[in-house]
Amino acid sequence: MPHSETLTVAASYANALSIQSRIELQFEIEQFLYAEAALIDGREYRAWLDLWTDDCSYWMPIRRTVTLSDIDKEFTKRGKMAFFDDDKSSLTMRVAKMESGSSWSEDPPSRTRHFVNNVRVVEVGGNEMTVEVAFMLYRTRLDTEESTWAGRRVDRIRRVNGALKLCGREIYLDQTLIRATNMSTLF
Amino acid sequence: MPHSETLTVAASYANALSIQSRIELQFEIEQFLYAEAALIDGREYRAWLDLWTDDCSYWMPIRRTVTLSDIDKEFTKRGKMAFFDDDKSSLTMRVAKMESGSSWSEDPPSRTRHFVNNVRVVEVGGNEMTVEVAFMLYRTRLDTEESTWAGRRVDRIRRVNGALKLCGREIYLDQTLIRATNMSTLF
Amino acid sequence: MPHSETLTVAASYANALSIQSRIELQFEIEQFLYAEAALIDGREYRAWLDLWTDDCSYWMPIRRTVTLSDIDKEFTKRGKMAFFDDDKSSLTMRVAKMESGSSWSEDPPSRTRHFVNNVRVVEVGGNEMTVEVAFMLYRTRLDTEESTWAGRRVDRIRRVNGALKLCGREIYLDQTLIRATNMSTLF
Amino acid sequence: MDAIHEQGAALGKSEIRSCFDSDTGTLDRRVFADEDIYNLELRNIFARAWNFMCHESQIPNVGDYVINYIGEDQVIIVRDKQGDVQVLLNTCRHRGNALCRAEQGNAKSFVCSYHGWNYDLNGDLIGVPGLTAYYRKDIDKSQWGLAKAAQVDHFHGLYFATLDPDAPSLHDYLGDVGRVGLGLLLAQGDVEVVEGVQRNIIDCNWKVAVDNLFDWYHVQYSHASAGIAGFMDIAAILHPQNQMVMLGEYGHAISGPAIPQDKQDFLDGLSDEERRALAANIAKESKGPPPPIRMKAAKELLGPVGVRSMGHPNIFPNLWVSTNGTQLCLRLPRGPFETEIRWYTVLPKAMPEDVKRQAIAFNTHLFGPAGMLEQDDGENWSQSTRASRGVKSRSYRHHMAMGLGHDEVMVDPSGQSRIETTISEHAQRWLYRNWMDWMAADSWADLKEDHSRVPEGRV
Amino acid sequence: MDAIHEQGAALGKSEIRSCFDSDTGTLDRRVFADEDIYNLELRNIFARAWNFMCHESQIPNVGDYVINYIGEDQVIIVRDKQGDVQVLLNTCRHRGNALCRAEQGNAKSFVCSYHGWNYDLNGDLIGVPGLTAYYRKDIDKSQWGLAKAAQVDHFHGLYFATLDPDAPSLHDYLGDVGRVGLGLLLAQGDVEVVEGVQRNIIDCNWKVAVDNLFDWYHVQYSHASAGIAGFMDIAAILHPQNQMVMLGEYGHAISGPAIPQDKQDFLDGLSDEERRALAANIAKESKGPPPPIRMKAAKELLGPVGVRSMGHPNIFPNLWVSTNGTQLCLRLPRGPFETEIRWYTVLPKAMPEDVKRQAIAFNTHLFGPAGMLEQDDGENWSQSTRASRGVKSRSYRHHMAMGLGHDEVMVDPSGQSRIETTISEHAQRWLYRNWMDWMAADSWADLKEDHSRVPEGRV
Amino acid sequence: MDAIHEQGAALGKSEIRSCFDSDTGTLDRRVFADEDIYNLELRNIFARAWNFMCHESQIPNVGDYVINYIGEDQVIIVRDKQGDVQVLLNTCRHRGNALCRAEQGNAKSFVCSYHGWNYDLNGDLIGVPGLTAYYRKDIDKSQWGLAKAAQVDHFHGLYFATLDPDAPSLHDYLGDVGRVGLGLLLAQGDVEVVEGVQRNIIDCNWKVAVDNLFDWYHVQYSHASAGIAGFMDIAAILHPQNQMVMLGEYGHAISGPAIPQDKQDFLDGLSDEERRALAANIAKESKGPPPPIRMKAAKELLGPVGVRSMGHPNIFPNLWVSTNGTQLCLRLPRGPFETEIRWYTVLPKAMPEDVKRQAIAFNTHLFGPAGMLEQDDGENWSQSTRASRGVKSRSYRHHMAMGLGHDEVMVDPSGQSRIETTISEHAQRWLYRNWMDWMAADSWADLKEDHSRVPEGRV
Ligand code: FES
Ligand code: FES
Ligand code: FES
Ligand SMILES: [Fe+3]
Ligand SMILES: [Fe+3]
Ligand SMILES: [Fe+3]
Repeated sequence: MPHSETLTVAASYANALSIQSRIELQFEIEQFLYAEAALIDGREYRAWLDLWTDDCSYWMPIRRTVTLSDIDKEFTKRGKMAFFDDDKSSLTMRVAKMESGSSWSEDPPSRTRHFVNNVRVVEVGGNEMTVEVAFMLYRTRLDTEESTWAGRRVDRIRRVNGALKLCGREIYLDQTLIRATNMSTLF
Repeated sequence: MPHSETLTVAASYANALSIQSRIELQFEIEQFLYAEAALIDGREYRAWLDLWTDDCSYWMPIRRTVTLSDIDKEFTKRGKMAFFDDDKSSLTMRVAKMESGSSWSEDPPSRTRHFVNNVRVVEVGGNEMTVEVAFMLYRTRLDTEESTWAGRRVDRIRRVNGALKLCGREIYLDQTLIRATNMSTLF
Repeated sequence: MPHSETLTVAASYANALSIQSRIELQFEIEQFLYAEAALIDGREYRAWLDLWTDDCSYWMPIRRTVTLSDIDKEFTKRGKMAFFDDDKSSLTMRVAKMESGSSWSEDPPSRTRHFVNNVRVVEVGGNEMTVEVAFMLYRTRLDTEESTWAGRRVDRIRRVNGALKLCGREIYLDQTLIRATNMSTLF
Repeated sequence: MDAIHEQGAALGKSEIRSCFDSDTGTLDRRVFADEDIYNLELRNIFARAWNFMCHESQIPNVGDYVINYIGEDQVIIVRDKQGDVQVLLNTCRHRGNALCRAEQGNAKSFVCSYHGWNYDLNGDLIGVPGLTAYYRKDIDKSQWGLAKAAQVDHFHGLYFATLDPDAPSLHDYLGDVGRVGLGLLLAQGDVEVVEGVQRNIIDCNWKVAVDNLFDWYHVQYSHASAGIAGFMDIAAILHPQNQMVMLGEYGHAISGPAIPQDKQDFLDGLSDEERRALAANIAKESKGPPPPIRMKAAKELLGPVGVRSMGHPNIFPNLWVSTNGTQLCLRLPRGPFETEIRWYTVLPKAMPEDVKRQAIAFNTHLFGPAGMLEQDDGENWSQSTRASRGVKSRSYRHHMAMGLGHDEVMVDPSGQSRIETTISEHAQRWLYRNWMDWMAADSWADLKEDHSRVPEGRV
Repeated sequence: MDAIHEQGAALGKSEIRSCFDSDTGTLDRRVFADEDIYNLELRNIFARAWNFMCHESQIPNVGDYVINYIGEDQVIIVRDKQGDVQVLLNTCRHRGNALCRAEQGNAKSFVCSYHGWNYDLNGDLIGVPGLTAYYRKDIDKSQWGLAKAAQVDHFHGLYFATLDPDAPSLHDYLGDVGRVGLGLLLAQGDVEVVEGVQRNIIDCNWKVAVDNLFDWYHVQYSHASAGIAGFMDIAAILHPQNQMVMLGEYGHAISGPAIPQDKQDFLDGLSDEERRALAANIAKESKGPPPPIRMKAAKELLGPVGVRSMGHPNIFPNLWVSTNGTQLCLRLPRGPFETEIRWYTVLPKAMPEDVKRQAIAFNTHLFGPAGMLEQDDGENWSQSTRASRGVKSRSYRHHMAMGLGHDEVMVDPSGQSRIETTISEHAQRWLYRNWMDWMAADSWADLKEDHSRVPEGRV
Repeated sequence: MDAIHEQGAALGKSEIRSCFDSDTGTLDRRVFADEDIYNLELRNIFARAWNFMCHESQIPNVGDYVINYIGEDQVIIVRDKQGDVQVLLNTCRHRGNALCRAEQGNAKSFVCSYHGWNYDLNGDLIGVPGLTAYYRKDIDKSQWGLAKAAQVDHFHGLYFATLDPDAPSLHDYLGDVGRVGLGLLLAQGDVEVVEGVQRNIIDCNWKVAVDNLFDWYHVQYSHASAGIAGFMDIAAILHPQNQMVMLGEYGHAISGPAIPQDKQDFLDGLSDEERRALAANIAKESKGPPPPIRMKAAKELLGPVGVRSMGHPNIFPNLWVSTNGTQLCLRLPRGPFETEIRWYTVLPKAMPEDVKRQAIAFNTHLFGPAGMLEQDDGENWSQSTRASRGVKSRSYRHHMAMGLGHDEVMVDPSGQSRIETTISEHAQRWLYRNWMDWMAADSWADLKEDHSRVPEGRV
């Protein structure tokens, strides 16, 4: 969603709901996203996977350093090359990889910390909503390897028999050139 | 506001309002500040500018490394040299600069991420309130330029016909020697 | 508390309380932890100390880089070596040290910023609760010294005649080899 | 930083010639961890070689440009007003400022953000503010255009450039093996680069990454988890019984699986339609995109031996043709201890959209920092590089003798020669043998004179 | 790190003398990207020159101190008990620990945090714990005081220091041009430094920042956005028809706009009151603070030529007098690839409070990392520095020939000489010519003997 | 990075011999800030010396391993299937990859994550994938086992290793003083390492940290705040009237408080029970853990002089026995400007649980990055190191003359010699004198021949 609409949308949806409901929704979503982050950082990948719907999409396009005149080319589009372009089955493969006992990039495992900030519910429609987050993922490995990834995340959250599930995640990383040996972690 | 009073004030104002109202206010302010951050990170500078009152002040004093015996000299005072000492007209100039088409420091544009943390309403009086925030601003440029600025922010927020506006911002950066080629971004 | 139980516990306790009470509790705890952080960052160590109960424990075990097969050895256990293993009296000593006028490691004082993120109340029992936090502590000193410490914090909070107090803190740092000259700051 | 030999000792040719021992197949670790060797590599290898710049499809229109590197020299590759591709050093002739800071884009001309000197897309200096008023017309614009690569040429749209005017033509530089290597990418007809180059930094020496591309040996162990996870059948891609190595002058090589002669003979009998049908069928069963069964025309391009290759070519020094000819991987030196990795996906224009989408998804998940395979490579490479620095560790030479002395070079009537063998390290040995030639040469003249000839007989 | 010439090759004088070519006005980029050249700069330039320390108003009281640098040597500038200003190396004579870690403050004495050695404000060692018990009185305190700068002196309260006892006096070092340069700051009477020094690190070579201060050419393009945004009228500040350059011995120079002779004659006719009135009027229209119309006394200080200068002086090597004489900018080397920038605002004590506030606000927004102008400089400088490293890029010399051979040095009856011209690069050329003199000299004696004389006639 | 002497100038022995002046007790700061000196230290000191590896209790079971360093060479210390302790370079002989990435653990064998070569716990190469199929059996596994330390030995369970086959035996290397130094840790009987090694990086030269361990002088001032805070009685631990220094061949030394002879005589008269009772009583009053009153057996181990020592031993080059023999501190070089600090707590197995817990808590709060004492050391050390770099600052030699020429070496009938004195710097001088011997020696043969003999008479 283009930022320009951010405020308006937020506003419009604000009118739709009472502040009371919005606060409850905000609380519920924040706690859900915090718990989700804790599962990754706690290396509970299988439990994390269960938070995703079967039709989910998990996508991190490639960002490029471009001039303002080419700003529309800053991110690659759907269907083009990306860093992540996963569905449930490929996410499952990533988790299976980490459980395989021979996933060297994660053994010894990374120490990750997911910071979920500036949580904004920007759209509520039916049983789905769109949530924007400013995230920081801090990772250390071995004695000295240190990586920081920050960016904007757009999550699609769906209510499935009362419980919240993730059905979509778009990860707009700030880095163009990835300053790390790998991205063997989950965002 | 000196920290020493932080708790007391917070407490005293707590008594003034019901927890219900405080929660609603907190929610409203957090969402406002998150949306504001998203506008900068989304490069919607003009829309961001509209969040500021005409009589606003935007100030970042210079911090110095001093001993405890000189701690009162840690920050420069109003009217002395600073990094930012803006009013609405100079903020407008900064935005105009970025829109000018020849603002080389921001073309290619920076990728910024504003983390608005530890939001505390420390004072409520009439239609204005004071909000303290622990912020982190993470910026990347080109392939390898990376800057992190953290500090304490004291925002003055005013309610103008129902809507929230920013009428003041004091940015107390943690760095003394700025470790960056420039600060061409908004805080 | 092992992460695996995180969700379940959170859930179970969720059932115990109305969403209304949970929101109020969340608000109260967040504001308390934010204010606590502000006291450290504002160098109000004495006031900070008052937030701790006399029977408190403040513990940072040593983390080690281990393989998945030795993951149970990642952190040292209680009673073994640690970075911090403090009670009220040793915390008091740390504060007294900083007030001593000859605590060279903190004169000139560090500039610290505590980011309290992903706050999750994971347990409520009687007048005590357990709160998990993803924290980042950013410190600068002199012109160029810069340290970032991130990790998971498990706080025990107790209600004492209406007011919240800290009775326990476990700090699970992400780093194994500490990349800093010292840890003369409070976490 | 660790200095391997005494600080400032000049780097003698004998010292260089001692780095790799062809008889025992062992390599001195200093080649991975020495500032002087690295600086010499920039001068003697990267500044002399033909370096990959881009594919024409990345810059289709006048003014389209991408940024790339020749060693650590940043260059602009741009399509000028004549439609020609120019390779210009990205540094203003006035005070050195970078003309382009974006990594790609479209420009009418290159205006410097410092003083506004304006360069035409072909590098000509066309505008100098204050030419009359300040310079009193006293500057010969023709002498101050952007610096250009000494030679620029392309092979079927794949652009290369060299900074050395004495370098042989691209065609001669590539030789048959280099052309076959690139040919694997072109064997399905005209290609285009898919939007999005994956780029990341691995803290390893660039050669560790390069010799790994020939390394079919590490796949089974390093990437076992990708197999267990069900991403691909690791064992199935190795074909240890049918490996083929082709060695080319100046260090090019191709190593990996090959189509057995009998299977190739069978394929040669099929029409293009029959081949497509076959591929479609196989695709149904297999995971991943359809197998790159080549069309009749491919044999022209690749020759009777090359057409059988399913291996990994390296265009010396640092361009890997990968993923059954659907990806290019460039390894750019960033000091002795860091390498920038770039992944390009290159697909036949004619490829059906749905197949394309499948191939893109597969490539996205295969390599790159988050790839199911590549995420396990980086730390092995960085640890290998790191262990080249310890006072004692660096004294132990790498073992690179797999298959040494056990194989035979076969020469085809067509003149194409190859080694038919199992998984081996012939290509890695060839890489470092040629690396020594390049490093010890004083000039292209010298190198042309004195470089390893493609081996014959026992190897 | 990139080594330009072969590792460890000694840096010969001829090599240094080849860096800048005065005839063609071209500069070898290696001067920006060579570890050896940088280390030699620390020894031959910074350790010999008079370096700016502070203004007396920064340390008004006994015990007041600020930290500054001479090259990379950290020094304490402190007012001692006699009220004299001392410049002391900030390193304990016992085990080298830093005495002061704060960047400014007030001290009764300097007590080392390691073992408690105590130094008087003048550097004398006055306290040694355990002198009797542990040292058995066997230490000659008089020999172990803090190391001091070899010479300390001030020009109207602007303090400078040199580490070289053989350096000429500050007065002779500055010469007429250096004194005029500083004079621009003093021409309005006694000054004081406003609280708050803006400091930031730019990843550029220090000389790139220094030659930029003479660079009136970049303003129109680099800083166009400040004009468009309405911050200032960029075109109006250039005065291309009235530029004047003054060149001084040892590399000092002033370059930029000048008051036309006729306008100056008119001003000379006005009383101080009339001048103030005039300034006030102009201030009304213009944005920014009132123009620095000088009082009668200024002519004494600056001389008939200097009084006309509105340009940018550099006190060699690295002190820029800027913003119409209301700011000082210091460029401190931090390795070949980084520079610490320091901005001081210096205003006449007599300036009315409201005007002061206006000037402070203007200066805050002008330069410094967030300045409307300076934010656009940093990346140009860092990219220029960066492009001095590539094997090929560094082989292209900077063009610095603007106006070369087109102007005339005019000597005033007073003896002050200058070049009246348009925007030019005479001052930059002078900078690098003198840089070579300093770098090639073995000592001050050598430098006094053998340095470029101020040119006469055609330049 | 700052180069002290001219880039690339070979480091002559006379240059090394000039670094420390035993007559005046002054030290050239270059030893802390010179790349070449640092690289030579790795070769001439760390690669030759016996380096501390671990205590047997850290790896009780077969397959238990910990990672440590010899200089910057990473080693695996592992208990093999015979129960012997092996010290193996943590780098695969195939392509150099690290076998272990964890800092501790248990392994059945070491399988390399790159190609799966498999090494037995004793370093033997026992598995090579594709040995037959790819290598055609043509690799002599016996030649490609992991590289081992040249010698491994232990002193009462404290394991050491050297990379130099010509090094003397551990027993001879330690000599009496080294053995007494380690003995202080063992004087209470069998010991074990408590879980958890505190590790952090201090940006100082490793020698600054090492000479500080003898530095009883800094305690009172650097650590004053710990006293004020009530953590410990700083003054009480110094015993300036009863300091004793023991100097050993090859640079070992012990310096610090000693039990006065008369008090020792009294203790010698007590039975072990009486000693324990005494300790318990003292513990009641004092903060901190009970005093390390030694049992009868200690005298055997330490000798009549050593048994009196309560000081700080350094086992050359970098192992400190600390905290009344309950901690070991290792200082690992990480380039000239960084040091990794490791703190081990080592307690007698026989120590009662409650006393143990008390000792562990005390040690946790004492040293380490958050320690009440050590947090004040780091910045002093980093600032001392930093000030060794400035062109001028580095020209001032450190003062290390405390007590020089005022004391007498006394030789005990047992042959143990010591200096009985007050707080002094005899040990620091001994450290740097021996450092020069090591640095100037071409080999162990050379060093054995030509190293400082333990002084006699006046010192
Ligand atoms: S540097 Fe490019 S125009 Fe001056
Ligand atoms: S270093 Fe300053 S007193 Fe010892
Ligand atoms: S590097 Fe260890 S098996 Fe190849
Ligand atoms: Fe691989
Ligand atoms: Fe500028
Ligand atoms: Fe200490």
